[in-house]
Amino acid sequence: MAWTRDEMAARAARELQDGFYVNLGIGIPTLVSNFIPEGMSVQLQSENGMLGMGPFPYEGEEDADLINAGKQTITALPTTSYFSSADSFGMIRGGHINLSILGAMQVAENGDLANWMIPGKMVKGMGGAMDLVAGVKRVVVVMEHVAKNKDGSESAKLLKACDLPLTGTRVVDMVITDLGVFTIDKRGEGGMRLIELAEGVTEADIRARTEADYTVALA
Amino acid sequence: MAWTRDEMAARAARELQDGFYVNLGIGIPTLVSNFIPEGMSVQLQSENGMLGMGPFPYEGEEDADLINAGKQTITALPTTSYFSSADSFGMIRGGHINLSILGAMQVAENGDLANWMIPGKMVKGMGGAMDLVAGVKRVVVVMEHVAKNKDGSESAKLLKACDLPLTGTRVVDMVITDLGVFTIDKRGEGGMRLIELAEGVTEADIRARTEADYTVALA
Amino acid sequence: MKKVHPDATDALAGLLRDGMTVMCGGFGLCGIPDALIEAVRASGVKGLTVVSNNAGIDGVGLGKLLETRQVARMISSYVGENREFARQFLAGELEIEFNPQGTLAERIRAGGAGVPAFFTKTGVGTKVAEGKEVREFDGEQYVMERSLFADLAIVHAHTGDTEGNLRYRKTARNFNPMMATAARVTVAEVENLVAPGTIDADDIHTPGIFIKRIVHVPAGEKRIEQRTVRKRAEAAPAGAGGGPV
Amino acid sequence: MKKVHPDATDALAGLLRDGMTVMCGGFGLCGIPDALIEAVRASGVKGLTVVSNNAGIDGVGLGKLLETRQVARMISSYVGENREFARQFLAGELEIEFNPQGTLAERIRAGGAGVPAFFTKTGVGTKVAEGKEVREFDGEQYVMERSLFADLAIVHAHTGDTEGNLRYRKTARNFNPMMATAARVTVAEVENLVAPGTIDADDIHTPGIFIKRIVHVPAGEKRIEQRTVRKRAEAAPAGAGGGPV
Repeated sequence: MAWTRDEMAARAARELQDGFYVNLGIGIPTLVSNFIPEGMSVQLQSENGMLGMGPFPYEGEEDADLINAGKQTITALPTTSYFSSADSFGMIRGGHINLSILGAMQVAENGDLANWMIPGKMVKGMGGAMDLVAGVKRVVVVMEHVAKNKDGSESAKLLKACDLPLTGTRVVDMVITDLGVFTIDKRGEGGMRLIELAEGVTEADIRARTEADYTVALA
Repeated sequence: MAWTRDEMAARAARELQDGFYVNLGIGIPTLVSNFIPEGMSVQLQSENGMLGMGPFPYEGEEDADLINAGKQTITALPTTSYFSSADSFGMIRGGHINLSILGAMQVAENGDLANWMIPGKMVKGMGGAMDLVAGVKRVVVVMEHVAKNKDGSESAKLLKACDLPLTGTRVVDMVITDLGVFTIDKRGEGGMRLIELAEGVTEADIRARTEADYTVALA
Repeated sequence: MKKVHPDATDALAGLLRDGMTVMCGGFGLCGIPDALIEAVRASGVKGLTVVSNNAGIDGVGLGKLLETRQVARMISSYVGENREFARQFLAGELEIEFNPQGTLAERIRAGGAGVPAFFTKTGVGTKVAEGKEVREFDGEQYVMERSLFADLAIVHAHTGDTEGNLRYRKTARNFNPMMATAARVTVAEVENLVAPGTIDADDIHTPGIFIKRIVHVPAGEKRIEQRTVRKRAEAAPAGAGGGPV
Repeated sequence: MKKVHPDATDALAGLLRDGMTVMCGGFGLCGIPDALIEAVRASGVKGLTVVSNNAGIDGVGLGKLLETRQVARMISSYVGENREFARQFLAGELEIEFNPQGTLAERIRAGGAGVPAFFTKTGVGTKVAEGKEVREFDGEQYVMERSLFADLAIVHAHTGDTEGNLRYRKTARNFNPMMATAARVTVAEVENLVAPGTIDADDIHTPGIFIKRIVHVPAGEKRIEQRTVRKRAEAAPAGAGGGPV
């Protein structure tokens, strides 16, 4: 047993607070918008120059001038504003976004994050990820607990130290995987702590699939 | 005989070219707008955040939200755009303004300019002058040739070196006074050249009232 | 999550403390947050460092806070339309740091955009560069300037929605947009308060993310510092650029 | 002083030369100056360094210039929606400099604003900071980044007037406004060309001073890279923030 993608997104949505401005990455993080509690005001930022991102358009109502950072067609809301990429990243780098939820290839126990390149493979670029993790106050990673290799074996993604090129150093505050939830004391020496287990997952399951050192502080 | 304020402004207007974007300082430079040749498109920039500055409003039509950098009420034109002070000085510092025409207390033969403070007197500040002279491609000073002191004596304003605190170093391209016109090779070693005399003014008149070294290259 | 407050005093409640740094929008008396300045005055907070391009005139704008001696230090580009300012300054009761206007605007913009320092050619070789790093890039000299970030910014806009999206009018924009981004808390007074969606999303000058509190202050008579007019008979100056080209 | 040109080829006449640096607006295929890209292709100019957030897709946008091998080097944040790009890159025929998207945007903005260098915390401790100065300000590490300035910028706007004042639409704004400021010559294609005064002066995103040449290119069908829709029956996601608060 482990959390589904939707359950991981729902868990990430519990990190939202009323009045938050949030940037959601591609993949599972995008699903978080489906779990914003009713009555809570959360404005989504899209780093290509938009605050107040709405849902996908109805078929036939797509607007080529209205896309998100994943280049998907989206819609506007009454709260929406548009701005340039320079203003958008001023907002990000200046610490005005409350929360960034994004995917990762690897996270280290000190909060280091790798999610943009694998040496030897075609590199597509970091896009806005380095700015987001450097600039946003609180960074939550949502990812599968382990990577599945082509030969069927598994590789740990929660590591003592990332071996892939970094996206940022000491930037991750929380990691939500299909197996549980960890916090990271990225500024201090508190390291990584396991604070929740997914339904049906044991601490031993996690221990077996985690290279990083962590303390256990289950509620 | 010497040029009047209007004649100095008219002479400065001959530095304008079709399509120029120009910033005019307070005083005589403001008068230059009265001498823009018919059919020539010249857009005036006001550094508080406006391009396309129009004339003073008719009485009763003043708008407190529409002022120039001298805090005077003005009007807009069909070409007008408004922007923030950061964008305005980005425009200035980025070299997008073709010409700045401004007053001065002192100009040195290498192009140094002093026009913002007199030690011992109440200092009001440099406003946008330092940004303008540093950022605008071509800087034309319009000023009286000499300063009149309280005791009736005169002090030279065109100097070997400014003794007042500088607004900018090697920034002035041309000086128009009531007595004549000088060019300055601000980037090179060409120094200052007298290129025109006001009607009825002799080279000897200028020599007597100029401390700076200059060569004579009258047309 | 309510941003709208009933009045200026309420909008500043809990935000003011002695010795804090406050950014104040406006150029001259144009686009100044007058009601919020009045509320700062009424609060009695003192020892303020005020970042503002100018310092108002006697009894108007920041002139109000000078009268009551609430300002200890100004960071400005141009002051002295103000007798009380001159008096306090000459008496050594008020400190002033002069910044070139563009450097001031850019320091604020940088503060809001997460840029701690930048280089500019403005002020190289002048008093402004004294004590600062000067460095050559591509054969030109530049001075390094640090960003500014305040405890509080107070700004004035023509229209705001309840989400905090703002729109300024004409040259009343000036320093307001950057200051809105460069403080721990930004409070905006707006002449017109509207529902979200009323301002076209392409026309918003300051996105609501930067605005924590808003107060609706319908425009009274705005003060004009230099009333300059032309006579009806007088033709428009020949040039001044106008018209389609 | 006429800025308006009859077509894209004419608008670029005399501006293109081999080995030049060109900034190209747009994010993905959104807000790209497609007619101007086509004219660059038709000109046959080669060895270009192109500054653009992305590199188009096969046969669309900058993909057109890749097909014809006119691009020698890209400065981008994200590429590779493009098979031909990948092929040339892996074959060593195309150089690429990756910049974090915000650093790219700010380098361009700095180039246009007369700021030769600035500090950012983006990329500290990563490959991006290698070989660059890293400095501490107030206890945090920052990397120094240099500005970008091009020989030519090509941008796309929704509306422009004959004076060069521009207005962008929705997220088609993206990199266009900064690029318009950061080149020796900027050429804009506009979907709608209007007389000066038609766009409200408070609504102008790019003042005409930055635009040297304009060409009217009525919008054809715009390409969409990722067409994502929801079904009519489906309710809007619970949150996504909407509505008055």
